[in-house]
Amino acid sequence: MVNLLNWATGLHGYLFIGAVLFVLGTISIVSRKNAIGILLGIELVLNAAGINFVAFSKFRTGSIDGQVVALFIILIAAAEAAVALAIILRLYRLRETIDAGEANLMRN
Amino acid sequence: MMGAGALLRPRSKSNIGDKGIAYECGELPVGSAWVKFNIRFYVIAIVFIVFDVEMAAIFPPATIFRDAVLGQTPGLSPALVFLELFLFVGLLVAGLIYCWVRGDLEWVKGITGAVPKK
Amino acid sequence: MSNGLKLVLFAAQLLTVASAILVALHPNVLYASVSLLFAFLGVAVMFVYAGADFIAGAQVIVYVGGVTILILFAIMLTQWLYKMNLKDVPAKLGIPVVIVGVGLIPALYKVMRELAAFVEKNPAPDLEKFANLPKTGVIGQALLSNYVLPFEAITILLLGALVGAVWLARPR
Amino acid sequence: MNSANFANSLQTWIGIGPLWIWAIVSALAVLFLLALPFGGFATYVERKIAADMQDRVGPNRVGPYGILQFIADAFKMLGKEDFIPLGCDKFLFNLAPVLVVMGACAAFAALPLSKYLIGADVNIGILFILSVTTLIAPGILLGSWSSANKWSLLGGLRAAAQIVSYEIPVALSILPVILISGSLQIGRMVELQGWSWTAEGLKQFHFWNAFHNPFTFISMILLFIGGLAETNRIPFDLPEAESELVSGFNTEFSGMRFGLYALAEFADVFVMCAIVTALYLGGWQIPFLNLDELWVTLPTFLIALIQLTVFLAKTFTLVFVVMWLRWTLPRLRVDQLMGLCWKGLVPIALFNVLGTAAWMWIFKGQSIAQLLYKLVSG
Repeated sequence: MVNLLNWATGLHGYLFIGAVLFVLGTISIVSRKNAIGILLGIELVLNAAGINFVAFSKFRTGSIDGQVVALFIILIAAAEAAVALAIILRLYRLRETIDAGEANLMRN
Repeated sequence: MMGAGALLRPRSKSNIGDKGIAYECGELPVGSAWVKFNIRFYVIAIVFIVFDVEMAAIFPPATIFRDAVLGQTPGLSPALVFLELFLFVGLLVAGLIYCWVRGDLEWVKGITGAVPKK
Repeated sequence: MSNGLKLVLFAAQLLTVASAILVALHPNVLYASVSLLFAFLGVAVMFVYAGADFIAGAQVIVYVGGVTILILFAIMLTQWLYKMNLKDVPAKLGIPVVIVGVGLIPALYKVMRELAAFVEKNPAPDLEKFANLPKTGVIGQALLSNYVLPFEAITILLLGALVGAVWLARPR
Repeated sequence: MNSANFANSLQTWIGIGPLWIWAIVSALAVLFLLALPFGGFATYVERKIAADMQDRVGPNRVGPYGILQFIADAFKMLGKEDFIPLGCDKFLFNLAPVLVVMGACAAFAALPLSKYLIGADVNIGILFILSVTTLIAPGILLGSWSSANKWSLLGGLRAAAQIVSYEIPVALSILPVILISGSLQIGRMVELQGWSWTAEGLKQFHFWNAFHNPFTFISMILLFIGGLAETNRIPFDLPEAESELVSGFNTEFSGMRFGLYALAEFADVFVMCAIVTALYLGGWQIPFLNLDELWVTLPTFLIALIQLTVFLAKTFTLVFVVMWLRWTLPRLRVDQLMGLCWKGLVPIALFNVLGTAAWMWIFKGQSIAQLLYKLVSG
């Protein structure tokens, strides 16, 4: 039990969680049809990247750079969410759907 | 607290007759409860999130302003931090003015004026 | 760090993974976004334990207070497309992707383990001192020295995002 | 996360047991000794003040002057049927009040009750409070959505839009204090607002932040207005406007779940008033008196007690003002509400931030009080 705790709270644990979040986010992006669901997946992936940056800043470099990049990730993720949701709203009003597969206006 | 309540309260059978129906001033509810709502809520939320993010970004530079002014941080001039704050406020004001002029902050379009001209 | 504190972190990690699984696989979009909220909270706790106190605060303010609200608004605005149960039908690729994705985790883990072993052999000299430092001021100084240009670029990007998003969302 | 907190002092006093047990104990202590009694007692005070203003008697049956009314109310809430209306989303219906209470009560952990009495003086203190209180908005939104009622949904949407909008002026009005004190740690912010009668001591103390410079005074008023709106109090109580929306987002909630909502609202009012007190009105500092400069050295517990009293007196005065306003001001319209936030408070708050920064730069961080003292003493 103590071994498991030490493993999980060390660098391994952080990287593992990061990898799992990344994979789950990717699954969500690919497997969902709802555009909002895809956005949820993107947020998970960005969080996974943030975890890795913060973990390496704590366990490896001991400098602030990793955390600054994590802050940038948070800022950009929020801006991206705002724009993405605005696009979804536009899609909803134009086509009465938020199914990502039906957003094919450019193809026709 | 929910647990304490579960122990104390008398058992009773829920949802007999009309009891479970949503309360809408005594009338029976008409249609779905999940109505389509004003899109304004959404626009306000978008404006909010950008401001919120800028807020999170300005907290770290704001904390070092005092030390810079008192000259306790070598190599960091207060002018730089002030310029940073000024840029931050300037960008927020620019965004705010844009939304204001284009009428995105109006709740009811056409009544309070400031309707964008096409 | 005492074992009790480690236990709290471990619980937060379990919460994060469990919520992330729900986010990826729950058919109801509303429930997926609620569990996303808990995943954000779990990640914030992990940040606190990694000595990133300010990042954790920013994470909660921006994600829980901002992004989640925006997503909930979006779901509530468009819910009538999905009837009452908000069921999201998985795309055609759904199930194969899940299988491939779960199969990917061991491969990722192997790479990661080698990396972590390398890192633990070569840690930086004063990790302990760094971990206990209050980070907000340090981040502030970094933002005003090494990272001035990216920081300004991101501020302008945010302004652009505001203008663009509002233009897209404006009712007309 | 570091520095003095309940858990550490408990552990050193008692001498045994791992730290995390004491962390849990202290968290529970904050919740049960502070948040719950205040939430309950505030309902009594609110009714009593309301009665006084309307020339009625108010609660007067349970105990002397009806003072035990809130305990009776608590037991009534506990004894009520655990009722979930038809068509509800059961999971979210149960989750929502918990989220709201969590957001309101977790903030108590970082309130500086005295120099020696603070749940956790974390070095991101004010950011911690800002971030845990953001849990309230999703909680209200989910609760209103899950109760399958049109009025609830409308009330919840209004509440969420209002709370998130007013978060901007609140955060912007906190920014001047961060500029002045150069830290996010609340204990440090309060410490700097002290006073000293020696020129040497006055170099670090600059008296209450509200009187630091003209801009901070305006900021304090903005913070108070924003706090009123964040807690859905009159004149910003549109989400629960009973003449329009039955009871707003908590229409379908009954029994203990409604109790949790009410508790969270009062706890939130306390937190907002405590933030205004700690950030702008000197927290536990007594005006023009420095307890360390007395001719006798007071024991620590006495200092803690005096400071606690001062802090609570200031906070309760603000809470009284909040309840007073309820019977003074009419409710705003929804477009006025958003207009006030985005076209009134936000520009003024931005102006205040720049103004405070300019003042800091010109006067090398000195407050009006420090400058006056220098002028008088030559």
